[in-house]
Order: sequence, then C-alpha cells, then structure tokens
Amino acid sequence: MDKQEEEGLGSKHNTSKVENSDQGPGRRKNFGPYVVTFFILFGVWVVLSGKFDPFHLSLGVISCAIVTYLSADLLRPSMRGLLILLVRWVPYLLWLMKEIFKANLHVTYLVFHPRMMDLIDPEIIKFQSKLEGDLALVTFANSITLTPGTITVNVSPDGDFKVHAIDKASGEPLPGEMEARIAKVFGED
Amino acid sequence: MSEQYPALLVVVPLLSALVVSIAGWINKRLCFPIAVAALGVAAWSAVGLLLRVLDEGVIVYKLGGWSPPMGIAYYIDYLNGLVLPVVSIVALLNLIANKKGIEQQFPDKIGPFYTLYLLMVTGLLGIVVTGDAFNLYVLLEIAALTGYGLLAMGEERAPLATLNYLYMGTIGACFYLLGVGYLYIVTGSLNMVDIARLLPPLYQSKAVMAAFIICMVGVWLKMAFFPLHAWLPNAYTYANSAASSLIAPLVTKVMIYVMIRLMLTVFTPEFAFTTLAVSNAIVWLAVIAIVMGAVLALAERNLKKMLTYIVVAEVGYMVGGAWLGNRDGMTGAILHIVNDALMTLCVFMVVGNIVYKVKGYAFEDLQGLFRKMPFTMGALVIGAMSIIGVPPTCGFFSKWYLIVGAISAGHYGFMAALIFSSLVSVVLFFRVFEICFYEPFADHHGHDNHPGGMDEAPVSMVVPLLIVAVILIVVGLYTGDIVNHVIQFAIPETMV
Amino acid sequence: MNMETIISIKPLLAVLVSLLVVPILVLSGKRPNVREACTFLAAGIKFLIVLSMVPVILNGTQIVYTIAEVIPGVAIKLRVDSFGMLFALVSSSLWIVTSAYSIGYMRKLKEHSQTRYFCFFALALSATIGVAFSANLLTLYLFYEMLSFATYPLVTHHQDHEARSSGRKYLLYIVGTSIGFVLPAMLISYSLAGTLDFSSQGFLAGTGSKPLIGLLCFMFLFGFAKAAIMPFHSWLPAAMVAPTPVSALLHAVAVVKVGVFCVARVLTGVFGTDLLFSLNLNVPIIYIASFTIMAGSLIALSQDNLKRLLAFSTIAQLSYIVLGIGLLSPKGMTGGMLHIAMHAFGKITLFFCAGAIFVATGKKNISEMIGIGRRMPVTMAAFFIGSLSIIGMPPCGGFISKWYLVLGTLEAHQLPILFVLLTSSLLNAAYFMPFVYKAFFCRPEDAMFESRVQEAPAFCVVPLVITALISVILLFYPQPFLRLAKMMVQSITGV
Amino acid sequence: MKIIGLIITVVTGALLFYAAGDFPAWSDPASPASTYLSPHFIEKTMEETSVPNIVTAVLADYRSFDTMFETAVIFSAGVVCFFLLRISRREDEEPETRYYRHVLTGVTIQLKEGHKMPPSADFERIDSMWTPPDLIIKTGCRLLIPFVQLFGLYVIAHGHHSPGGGFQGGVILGASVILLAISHDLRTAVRRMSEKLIGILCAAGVLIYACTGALCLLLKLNFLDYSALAGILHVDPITARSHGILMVEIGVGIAVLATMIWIYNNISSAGRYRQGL
Amino acid sequence: MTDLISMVVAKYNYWIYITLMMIGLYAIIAKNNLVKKIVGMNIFQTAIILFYVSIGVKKGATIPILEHGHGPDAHHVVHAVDYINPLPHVLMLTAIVVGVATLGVALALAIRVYNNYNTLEEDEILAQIREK
Amino acid sequence: MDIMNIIVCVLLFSGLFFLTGGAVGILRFPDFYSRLHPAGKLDTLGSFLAMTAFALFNLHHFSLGALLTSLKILLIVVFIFLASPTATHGIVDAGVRAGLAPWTKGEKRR
Amino acid sequence: MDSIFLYSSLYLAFLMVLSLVRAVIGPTVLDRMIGVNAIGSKTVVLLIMIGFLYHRMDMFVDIALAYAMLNFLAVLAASRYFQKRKGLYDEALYR
Amino acid sequence: MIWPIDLAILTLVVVAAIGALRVKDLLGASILFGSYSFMMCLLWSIMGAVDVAFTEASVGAGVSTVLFVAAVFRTSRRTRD
Repeated sequence: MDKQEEEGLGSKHNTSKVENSDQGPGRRKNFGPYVVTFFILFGVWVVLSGKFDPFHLSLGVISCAIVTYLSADLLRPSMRGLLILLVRWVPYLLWLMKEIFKANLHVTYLVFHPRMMDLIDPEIIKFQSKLEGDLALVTFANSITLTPGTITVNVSPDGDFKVHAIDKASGEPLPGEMEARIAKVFGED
Repeated sequence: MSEQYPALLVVVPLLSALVVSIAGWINKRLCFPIAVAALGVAAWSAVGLLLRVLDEGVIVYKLGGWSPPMGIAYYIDYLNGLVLPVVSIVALLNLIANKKGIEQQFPDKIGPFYTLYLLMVTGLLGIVVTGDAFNLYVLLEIAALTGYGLLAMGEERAPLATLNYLYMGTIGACFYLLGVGYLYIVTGSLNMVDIARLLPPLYQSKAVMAAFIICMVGVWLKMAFFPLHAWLPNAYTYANSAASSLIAPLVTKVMIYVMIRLMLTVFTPEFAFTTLAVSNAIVWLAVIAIVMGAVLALAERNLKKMLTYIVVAEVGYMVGGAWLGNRDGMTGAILHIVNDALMTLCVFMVVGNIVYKVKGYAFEDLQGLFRKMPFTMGALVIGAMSIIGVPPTCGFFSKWYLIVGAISAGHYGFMAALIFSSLVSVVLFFRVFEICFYEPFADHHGHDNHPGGMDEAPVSMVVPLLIVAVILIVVGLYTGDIVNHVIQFAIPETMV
Repeated sequence: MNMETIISIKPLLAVLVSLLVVPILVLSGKRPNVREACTFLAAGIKFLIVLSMVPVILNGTQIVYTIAEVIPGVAIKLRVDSFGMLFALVSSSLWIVTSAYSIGYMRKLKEHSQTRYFCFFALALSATIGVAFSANLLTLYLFYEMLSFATYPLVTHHQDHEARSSGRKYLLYIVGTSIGFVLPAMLISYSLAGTLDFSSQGFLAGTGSKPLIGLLCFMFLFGFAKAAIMPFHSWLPAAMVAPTPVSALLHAVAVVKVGVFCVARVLTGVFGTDLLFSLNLNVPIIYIASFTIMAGSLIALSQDNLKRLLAFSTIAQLSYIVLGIGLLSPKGMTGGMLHIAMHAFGKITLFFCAGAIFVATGKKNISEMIGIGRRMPVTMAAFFIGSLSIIGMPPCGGFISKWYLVLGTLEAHQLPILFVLLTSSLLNAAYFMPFVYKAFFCRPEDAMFESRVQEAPAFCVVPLVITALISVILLFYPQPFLRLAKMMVQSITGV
Repeated sequence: MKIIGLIITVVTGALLFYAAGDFPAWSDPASPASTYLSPHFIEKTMEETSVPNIVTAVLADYRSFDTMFETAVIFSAGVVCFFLLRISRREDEEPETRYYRHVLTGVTIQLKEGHKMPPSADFERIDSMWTPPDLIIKTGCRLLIPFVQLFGLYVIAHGHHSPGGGFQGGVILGASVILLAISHDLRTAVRRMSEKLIGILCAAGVLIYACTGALCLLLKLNFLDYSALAGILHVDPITARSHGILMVEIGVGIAVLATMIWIYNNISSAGRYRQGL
Repeated sequence: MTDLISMVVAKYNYWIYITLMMIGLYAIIAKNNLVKKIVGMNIFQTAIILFYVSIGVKKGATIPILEHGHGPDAHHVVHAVDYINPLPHVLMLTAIVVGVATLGVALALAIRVYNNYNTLEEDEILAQIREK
Repeated sequence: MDIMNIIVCVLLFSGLFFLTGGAVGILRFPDFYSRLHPAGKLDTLGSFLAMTAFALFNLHHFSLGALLTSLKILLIVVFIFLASPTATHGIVDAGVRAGLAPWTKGEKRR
Repeated sequence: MDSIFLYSSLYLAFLMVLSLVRAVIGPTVLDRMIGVNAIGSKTVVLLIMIGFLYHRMDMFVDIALAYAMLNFLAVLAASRYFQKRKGLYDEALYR
Repeated sequence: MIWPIDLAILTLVVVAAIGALRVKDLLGASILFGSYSFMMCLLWSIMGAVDVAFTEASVGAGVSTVLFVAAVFRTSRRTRD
C-alpha cells in the first residue's frame, strides 16, 4: 500500500495539496482510489435512480465510470478512509447534532428575546488548533460554523482559527471538546 | 432525395455549422469550403423546392414523422418558395464575396465566424420554411443571437449598438412569443395552418386582437419599422462588412416575410384589414417611416450609415405595401422582399469592397473611387439605380406594384412618400457618385492615363458583386414571370 | 386604320448595337484607334439596321418585338412606327457624324477619360433609339431614365467645380421631374387604363375624370423636362459646360429631342387627339409652348457665350415642336414632327461650328469672334447655313417645317400663335445674323484672326460640312422624313 | 426616457390587461389549451414513445425539432461569447512579469521579461491577481463536485421517468465545473476541460442530436423520426423512439455542459483565460 | 364587488405576469445602466414564461409525468383530465434556454462595452462618444 | 399510523420554529456578522428537522421506492450540511475581506 | 395531513417574505446575500412540501436536490467577488 | 396547482423583481435577481411544471446568477439607478 492509499479521507499531511487535481484525470497507475470512488458513487446512484432494470443499471455504471474518471482525484477516498468514516464519524455526528441542537436553542432564545441587543456581544476569538489534516481542519471549521453562536471567519492551513462568536457564552467552549473529538475521528490525537 | 429537400435546406447548414466549428479548432482552411458547400446545397434545395412548388403546389414535410398539429411541420408554399432561394443565394454569394474580408478582419476567429454565419443562415431559412408558430420563435432567436455576435465584431461603437439591438430584438421576439401564447390560449394549437382553421369563430375575441397586435409589434421591432427603428442604423453601421452585408439584406426582409405570413396565413387578410381597421394608420406610419428614413439618410455623411437609413425606409415600403390591403400592394411588398434583399446585398457588398480596400466608408474616403475601383462602383451604380427605382432594375417593378396598390387603395400619401423617397435616393446616391467621380479633382485637360491607377478589390470579391448586379437586372426583366407564376398564388384568392 | 405588324428582332438589335459595343470600347481603351474604329463600326451598323427597316415602315407596317413581360399587361416592348422611325433615322445618322466630330474634337483638345466618353456616348445613343422604338410608356420611361443617367458623365466630363454644379442641376431637373411627375403619372394612367401601350387614339380615352386627365397631361408635359419647356428649362444652358460634341448630342440629337419626342408620343399615344380636344387641353399647351418660344428667343438675344446662345435658341426651337403637336391639326403635327429632323440637322451644324471654333481658337464668346470668318471660312459658312435653317429660311430644311407649322396654326385657327411664330423667326434672325455679319464683314479685333485660313482638324470640319449640306438638301428632298411624319399624322388623326 | 418608458409601459400594460379579460379562467380544465392538443399528448405518449415523462416525450420527440434548435441556440450563445470576448494570444500582449507559485510552500516568484519556467509539478503559473483559494470552500467543493456530476448524469439518464433531461443535467454538470473554477481557480478548471475540448464538445453535442436526425433521414424516414432507428437497434419502433430520445438527450447534455463552461470561462476572465472569478 | 374579487383571483397569474412584464419593459427602456437593462430583460422573459406556464395549469390535475410508467400496469388507461397540459412546459423549457443564451450574449456584450468606455452607464458612454 | 403523523408534525413544527427563528433573526440582529448566526444555522437545523419529517412521512406507504425517496431526502440533508457551512463561511470571509468591521456592543444597528 | 402541509407551506412563504425584506433593504450586499441564502434554504423545504401536496414526492425530490447542490454556488461566486475586489463601500459612493 | 401558495409567491416575485431593479449596486441586483429566479422556480413547481422548475432551479441557481456576478466582476458594480 503506497502513500496514496494511506491518505484518503483521513489525510494527515499538507502534502496532499501537491496532488491537488494538478495532474489531470487518469494519470496515476494506482486504481485503488478509483475503485473506491466508483463504488461510493454507485451507491449514491442506486439511491438516486431507484430503478434496477439492466438498462438503467448499465447507465449507472457508465455514469459512475465517467465521473470516476473525471473527478476521482477530487474526492480522493481510500478503503481506510471509508472504514474510519463508518466507525468514527457516526458517534461524532450524533454528538455534533446534540451540540447543534443545544446551541440552536440558545440562538433562538436570543432571536426572540425582546432585549436581544443587550444580550449579544459579538467578539472575534482567535486560537491555534492542533489539527493538521486539511479535512480535519475543515471538519472542525464547519462544525464550529454549524454550532450556532460561532462562525469560523478564517482558517489558515496551519490551523490558525478566527471565530466570530455572538456572545461570550457561545465562544467560551472553543476549541475544547470539539477539537478533541475531531482529532479522534481523524486519528490525530 | 428531392422529398427530403425541406429538411436538407435547414439541416445541411446546421450540420455544416457544427462541422465548421469543429474544423475551426483543427484546421482553419477547411472552414470556407465546407461552408460554401453547405450553402450551395441549401441553395440547390431551395431552388429545387421552388420548382417543386411550381409543379405540385404546397409541400408539407412532417418532422419526426408526426402529423402537423402534434408535431412540427414545414409548409412550403408559393410565398416561402419564393423567399427561400433568395435567402440562400444571398447568403452564398455574400459568403464567397467576403472570404478575403473575413480573413483580413478575424484571422484568429475564422471558425467561429463561419459557424455563426451558417447558424444565422440556418435560422433565417428555418424561419422562412417553418409552419409552426413556436418553432419560428426558436429560429428567430437563433438568427438573432448569431446576428448579435456577428454585428458586435466591428468598430469601437459596435458592441454598444449591438447591445441596444439585443434589448430591442429580445423585446421583439418576446412580444412575438407572447402573441403566440395568446393564440395558444384561445385555440390550443401552435401550428399555423391549424390556428388559421380554428381562429375565424374567435375573431371578435379581445385576446385574438391583442395577439395580432402584439405579434405585429414584435415583428416590427425586429424589422425596425418606423417608431421602433432606432436600433438599426448604429447596429448595422459599425458592424464588420461581412456581417452587415448578410444581415442588412436578410433579417429585415425575413421579418417582413414573417409579418406577411402572419397576416395571410395565420390570420386572414379580412381580419387584418377590416376587423381591426388599423391598416390606414399603419400605412401612414409607413409613410412617416419612408420620409424619416429618407430625410435621416440625407443628413448622413457616411455611406454605410446612409444605406442603413435607406434600409429603414425600405422597411416602410414593404410594411406600407402589405398593409394597403389590396392585391397590388401585397404583390409589391412580396416582390420587394426579393428585390430589396438583392439590392441591399449589392450596395452592402460594395461597401464591403470599399472597406476592404480603403478601410473606411465615410464620404471623405470615397474620393476618386470610380477610377480606383470601376467594377465595384459600377455595381454600386446598378444597386443605386435599383434603390432609386430605375427600370429595368428590379427595384422599379416592386415600386411599381406598391404605387399601383397605393393608387387603387386611394392612399396618395403613400404614393407621394414613395416618389419622395425615390427622389431623395437620387440625391443621396448622386451625392456619393459625385464624390467618387470628382474628387480628387482631375486636372482639367488631363491625359488619358489613370492618375491613381486601378486598385480593384480581389476577384473573389468583385465577381460575386457583379453577379448580384446582373441578377438585379435579370430579376427586373423576369418580374412578370415571378408575379404571374409565384406571387399571384401566394396571396389568398379572397384578397382583391 | 388597321396596321399590319411583323415581329422582328431588328429593333432590339438597333438598340443593342451600341450597348454591346461598350464592353469592347472598355477593353480597347488603351488603343484609341481600335476604340474609335469600333465606335464608327457600331454607328454604321446601327444606321444600317435602322435604314433597313425604313422600307417596311414606309409600307405601313409596324415592327414589334417584346423583350420581357414585366408586369401583367405591360411589357418591355419595342415597336417601330413611322414617328419613331423618323426620330431613329435622325439620331442614328447623326451619331456617325457626331462620332467623327468627337474624335477630332477630343483628340485635338487631348481630353482625359476618352474611353469613358465614348462608352457613355454609345449608351446614350442606345437609349435614344430605345426611346424612339418604345411601344409603351414603361419602355419609354426605361430608356428615358437610361438616357438621363448615361448623359450625366458626359455633361460632367470635365470633373471640375463648374461641371459638378451643372451636373447637379442637370440631374435635379431631369431625374427629379421624371421621377416626380412622369412616374406617378404613368402609374395613375396604368391604374386607370390597365395598359400602357401607345395607341393611336390614346389609351386613356374614356377613362378618368376631367381634372385628373388634365393633371396627368401637365405632369407628363413638365415631367419630360428634357423638352425644356419653361419653367423646367434652366438645366439646358447649365449643361453647356460639357464638351461641344456632347452639347451637340444633347441639343440636337439625343436628349432634348428625346424630351420632345416623349411629349409628342404621350400627347398622341396616351391621351389621343380626341381626348385632348374634348378637354380643351391643347390650348394651355400651345400657350405654354409659345411663351417658351418667345422667352427663349428673347433671352438668347442677350447672350454672349455662343453655346449659351445656342442653348436658349434650342429651348425656343423645341417648343416649336411641342407647339406643333399641341395644335392637334394635321399640318401642325406634321410640322412639329418634321421640325425634329430639321432642327436636328441645323442645330448640330451650329454646335459643330461652335466646337470647331473652340478647337481652333479656344474662344467661347461671340464678342471675341469678330472677324473669325476670315480665319475659318468653311466653318462660318456652315454656321450661316445652319442659322438659316433655324430661322426657317430657304434654302434650308427648317423652312419646310416652319411652313407646315404656320399652316397648322391657320388650320387650327390659332392666329395669335401665328404671330408668335413669325415674331420668333424674326428674333432668331436677330440673334444669329449679327454674329454672321460680324464674323465675315467686321474687322477682326483679335490679331489671331488676321492670319491665313486655319480651320479646325478635318475630323471636325467634315462633319459640319456634311450636316450643313444635309440641311440644304432636306429642303429639296424632305421625302423620307415628310412621308414618315405624314404617315404618323394620318394614323393619329385619320386624315 | 423615463417618461417615454412609463408611457409605453402603461399603454402596453393597458392593452394586455384589456385582452386578458377574454382569457379562459386560470386553471380551467375546459380551456382550449387543455382540451385541444394536450389530451393527445397525455393519452398517447406512452403508447407512441413509451416515455412516462410526457414533457420529455413532447420535447424530444413530438417537438424534437424545436429542441434541436434550442440546443443550437445555446451552442451559438457559446460561440458568440467566445467570438466576442476571447482575446487571441496574438492580440493579447504577454504580461511583462510572470508569476509562479511553489505549491508546497506557497512562495511566489516573479520572472520578468518573458522568461518562462520549465514545466514542473512543483510550480504552478498564477496570475498577478491571484488570491489563494479559501481552505474551507476548496475542500467543501472538492467533496461535493463528484456528487454533483453524478447527479447531473443521473438527471440526463432518468429524463424519461422523472423531471429533468439533457438540458437540466447538462447545466448541473456545467455548474459542477464552474464550481470547481470558483472554489479553486480558473486555471484548474481549464486544465481539466481545455478550451479546445470544450469547443469541440460543444459542437459535438449538437452534432449528436443533428446526426441522430440525419441518420433517420438516411434510413429513408423523415428527419428525426426515431422509429427509423428500430432497424439498427433491433428493437420495436416504439422502444426505438425511447432510445432515440435518450441519444438526443445525451447530445443536449454534452452541448449544454460544454457551452455553460465556455460562456462562464469567457465572461469571468473577459476572454483572457488568465484569472477567473 | 365579489365579481371583481373573483375576477382578480381567477386570473391573478395573468395580472401578475402583466405586472412583471411591464416592470421588465420599463427597466429596459428607462434604466440607464446596461446590466440593469439586462436584468430587466430577463424579468421580461420570465414574465412570458409565467404566462405560458399559467396556461397549462389544470384544476385537480397532477404533474405531467405518468404514474406507474413502468411495471405491471404500465399501459393502463390515462385520462387527459388527470394531468397538467405538458405542451406549455415544453415550450417554456426552450424559452428558458433561449433566455440563458441571450443572457450570456448580453453580458459578453456588456463586458465589451465596458472595455471600450470603462463605464456601464449609457449616458456617460454617449457623452464619451459625443466628445470624440 | 397516528403516532407516525404526530411525530412528523412535531418534527415539522419544530423545524418551522427554527426556520422562523432564522427569518426573524436576520431581521433583528444588528449587523452582518451577527445576522449570519441565525441565517446560517437556524435555517440548517430547521431544514434538517423538516426534511426528517418529510422522510418519515414518505415512509407512510412503505415500499422500496418510498424508502429510496426518503434516502434521497436524507441525501439533501447531507448536502445541506455540507453546503450550508461552506456558504456561510464564504459570506463571512467575503465580509472580512471587504473590511467590514464587526458590530460591538453599544453601536447602532446597521 | 394535506392541510397541515398546505398551511406550513403558506407559513414558509411568509417566512420568505421576512428573508426577502432583508434581501431588499440591505444595507450591504452581504446582507442581501444572507437574505437570499435564507430564501434558498426555505425554498428547498417548500419544494418538498409541494411534492407532498401533489402526492408525487419522488418527482420533486430531484429538484430539491439540485437546488440544495447549486444554491450555494451563487453565494460562493459573490463571496469570491470580494476576495478579488476589495472594497465593500464601493456602493456607498454611488448611493 | 395550489393556489394559495401560488398567490403568495406571485406577490413575492413582484417584490423581488422590483427590488432587483431598484438596488443601487449591480452585485446586489444580481443577487436579488437570483432570489427572483428561486421564486420563479417555486412558482413553476407549484403550478406543476416540474421540468420547467428543474430547469429554472439549475439555471437560476447554477448559471445565470454566477454569470451575472462574473460579468459584474469583469465590469463594475457602479450604477446610478
């Protein structure tokens, strides 16, 4: 298993940018990512299509092949990435949903509060994240954004975060637990 | 194969446009032969169709094999049988004549230019041949879009002028579409013949009247009829010569064809002339259009712009003739579609040659051209004679019918406008001739040599031009046959 | 009167000969001799073709040829009848002499663009013959316009400022009136009658209301501005900027004669004598014509420039013809038609003389030509004969036509017109004779004329001698023209 | 101008309002439009073309000629944009300074006076206006794009059974590439779909459509009469129609895909293909 | 009064389409900015699409995709009353495409104009032209 | 199946509630950055809940097709969850780059 | 259930009015973007609701999916504008 | 056809159209135009024109707004009306 295979969804290294779609489709010898991409896509196709006669299935195969050829280097999945996804993401997502729900209630409370202007106190928080992989950083940033009260303003590839928080309460827990959990998901802890 | 002519007529230019587009990426030299071959086939089919129509009467071609109200059908009758060859031949000749000019102006974009050119011709041919009201809209838009593209590549002011054209053209096409929608809402059909069958009981409906008016306004916008003409002169003037000499002859004329088609086939002449009772007002508008066009042309110091105002005036001729409400006027209008297409082609090709050689078309640039480019100027003379209306050039005969129509409709204002515009054309063109003839002043008792020497445009530009000039006269001489064998049947018998 | 007609391509050939020679002239532009030989050849062929039709016409037969049926009921059609024949004969014969004269004139003066000149000359002749042979108003109009445009480059041959303004004036009058008046009048006639073919009784007979017919009549009368009826005359003096052969062509052969020919054709073929009589339209016509005669002659009296003098003389003389037709009496009409021929030969002689003087001496004004007869006796002798013909005195052809005109006025009981005719003859004499007198008998003021006889080149002199001779001969042998005119009048009036 | 506009608008509006009075009421099942032609389409489509989506059937079969020209319209729009905006290399003076960026470190170097960098995987050419793509947007779009493309293909393939078809699918496919161009930069997108490829695809899409029609014509039936294809595809004429529709839809999809990208590329870079939006 | 209300409601779509169309038309004619005009033009086109789609609407009908298109009862009897008129939809698909195409061309032209005059305001451009 | 309906209703109404919060929030909040908070995520959660409700409701008449449709609805949710934060980030990034200063306590509404 | 969906969708339409108000009054372009984005997310919900009202869920879900996929494209494009053209208050000068 | 929503959205559409034309900033105008086409898409689907709605969704959301923004990017945001 070479380096390519090891990356995937759980990419650790910034070097992944090297391969960042620069080499055009179909140049690499390794077919692993292609196969994985193909099957992911075909799964989605089946959900989309809902027709299981040979004609439509063959159309599906052709379509997935085309997309794989064109864009597999964008998705860059791997077998390991998939497994990680299944095993570690689900709990994280559940936790995230809970957080989102909680924070949403908070913001909703703010929204409907008659003296809303007094309650909110926006500020910009800066902190350095320990996460390294692109995907991890993005997941973290998006999770921050999805939990109301905080919005990621800027992420540098090195992990400098700038977050806009609507009030003190929203901004406090950062980076905290969320970062740790994401680090766990991506195996960076 | 001859039963497939209607399809070939439109499909061959379309296919070749696509092939040319691909060829443009591979080898630019392939573009021109393909384009010429395609237009040749189209012209061949058009002439073949006309002959078949003369033999057999109306031809119906079902596209996709679906019979008319369901699918789209082509109807080739005497009216479009006449217009088709004109469109295709004008396009063919212009293409051949402008090869050099195109190579000179767009060395890098030859492929796209020919593609747009062919698509435009496809659109125009399609407009003429189609029997489906909505299909006409689509083709209209093809012709319009490609037209914008072609026209905008010109001088510095061309994009702005074209953008204005685009606004107006879109409004026009949309109005037409809306009119078709009104017809659809009351009849439920889109096929022209079918609509015509379903409409008569509904003639008192406000929706039908509105549909007619809206369609007309839309078409007038596209053809630059008088109050709606403001976009035309600039758009045509600042364009490159290959485009303007394709678009100026054909677009307005095809739109007039559409107007006549709507008046004669979709609606009945009775509806247009009696139920609505606006024909008199429209003829007066046409009178204003002619007079305005002539007067504004008089104010120009620029050959091409002057010609564009003449185009505006000519549109007035045809609209007025069609709305006179009698057979002679309609004959004149239809005949003038043919003639005006040819003579506008002639004069615009002349401008193309002049631009090719002199790089300008303002009056100052024209000095001494009779000596420099005798053949081109000879063609200009013939074209000008035709526009003025001097027999035996064809322009005279359509004017003849128009005036006879005006007289028998008792509309002397229109007649006076026609005469006035002829007189103004004399002034216009002889002003040009004077400049080309006198300046720079030859020394009085000079020698019989050529001071400037002859510097004629290339043969490939001059020969088509001369062919057009000859056609002007030949068509004039065969006017009687055209009227007796074609136009006479194109007008419904009910119209007197 | 039942006319026999035969279909023959000859009229078309007569028209086409000079048209077809144009490309040859263009191609041979580099070699003047070939070019001029071609011109001569074409002129000769043309004359022969016309001549070959004369016997047929004299037999009372018409020759018809249809070129194209352009509009239902109206074709581009040629028909040779006696009146047309008369005119064609005059113009085609004069083309030969004019060509010869042109060669001399142009070569001597080393004019530029001679090829163009000869081409358009040929074109103009084509159009002239076409007008003569037109069978209907449309064909007439066609060739009339063709002539207008073909002569424009001739008039403006010098391409200088003067030529430019004259050319403008020329076109404005000629084309303006033809499009402004003739075209609508023609179309109104068409929508009234449904045809445009000339018929001996006039195809408008029995149609239209009185005011409309009257209006049409005057539209035609003034529409053919080449006839130079006042107030549409001033293009003619202006057009004198052209080289003299052109002026000769314009005034004697092609342009103005075409104008009056058209007027005559329209009055006889479109309206017909009966219609004109019944509506009393002839009276205003003849009064307009007489006014033009008097005014033209009086203005001519005050002219110093020889060519302008001749021009005003032409204006007056043309109205003789209109007057003759307008009298509507057989004699008058005969006189009018005959005057086309007579005036043509006389006037062309005068113009040739003026040109010859210009070629030889470079003089244009009468006041500078005192005593010129010593230097150019032949030319001046011809001038004398020509002026006699114009005045209408024997031994010249002009006498015959004037005689018929006078008879016509009597026949039509228009005594005032008789007075006009006679007065104008006196005036003619008044402006020609002093010049002739000064030329021969006065002492030359200019030293140039003291020297020995020095005529213009032979190419210039021979033609004018020929035309002068013909002018004389025509008095004694007016047969072909007189007979043709009489035949025509007979077919119109039945007398 | 404002007053003229107002007058025109009021007059036109009044005319339209006046005419609308005679319309059948909105959503009236007995209106002529609903009773004259459409019943045939609704009731016969399945028998005649075996396509459940009536709109697709009418679009690509009954009125396929319209659709062909619709595709040609979009094609011509692409060509026009190219024709108007594209600045050819000859006219476009090469900038004095070229910028290259070392991909790993993000260091930007300038090369002056027309020096070129040898082609290398480590350096990419950038424009002076280049701004680094945002990490979140870049990654998010990277993950989304393949699915968008798959969805586009799905829409084309299932035009018979559900809404959608060549045009919609083509637009979605095109949008996916536009998304790439926005989230990364134009050079990346152009590297994937080179200009020449787009230009050829654009024409090829319409060509597929037109050639399908012409094939029918060669098989001795009318233009675009797909039942002629039955002989080639070895199916009954009705299924042949269905397959013909699919072929045509694919053509439309390709043409639209390419054209959308083409128009976007030309407009967003004003014809220079250097720096996009 | 009730008549009026029922009339307004029964043809509400038509009134709105006219309103939109007039908004677009006014914008094309009266606006000074070229891109604003393009926006107006698109509104104008969409108004017509609205009109057409409104024609096709049928009370108590469903969308024009046959139910149970495939499967055992694929060829059951279809009643026209049950489905919305598909024809206007077809036409409007074409019209939308044309609209996009026109939009692209118009924007390309606007860019060209901007390159020439460095402004998008029509009166400023005209002033520049007059100066030359 | 009444319980199912009730669950669907509850989910739908809570979704609508959050959506309302989003709509009111972007009107009430004082500046651009703070407005993004309700717009970005209250809407996301609201849509999520509503979509879930629809997915459940769609399983009313259970079949393979219905299941797949429900899955498709969930696919939409996935897309929303991917796209919404990206879009929000895009907007806020634009704001920062455009140089818009965040609102701080005590200022006027913008 | 239909009436619940109907009234919910009407309520959503009302919510869209609120978002539209923000989009129209601005004051900055970015505020408009927020408003339009909010409208977009409500549109997706509304589309599916309409699907239920037509009882043809399977047909409308595709549209909603396409919408969800492409909705943010416009927003991204607009935000990209500010990455390259700085200066939000551009517009203030010409107000 | 669901007329109550139809009525509501139709009114919104007019507001969006007027808004798009009145905004004194071209970028804002193009974004508002995007919202206009969102609502048009809704309108089509309300009226049962799914295919048209689909097209409008993909075009309005995916292409035309982006094209507007791109064009504004290439020209200027400035407008006086």
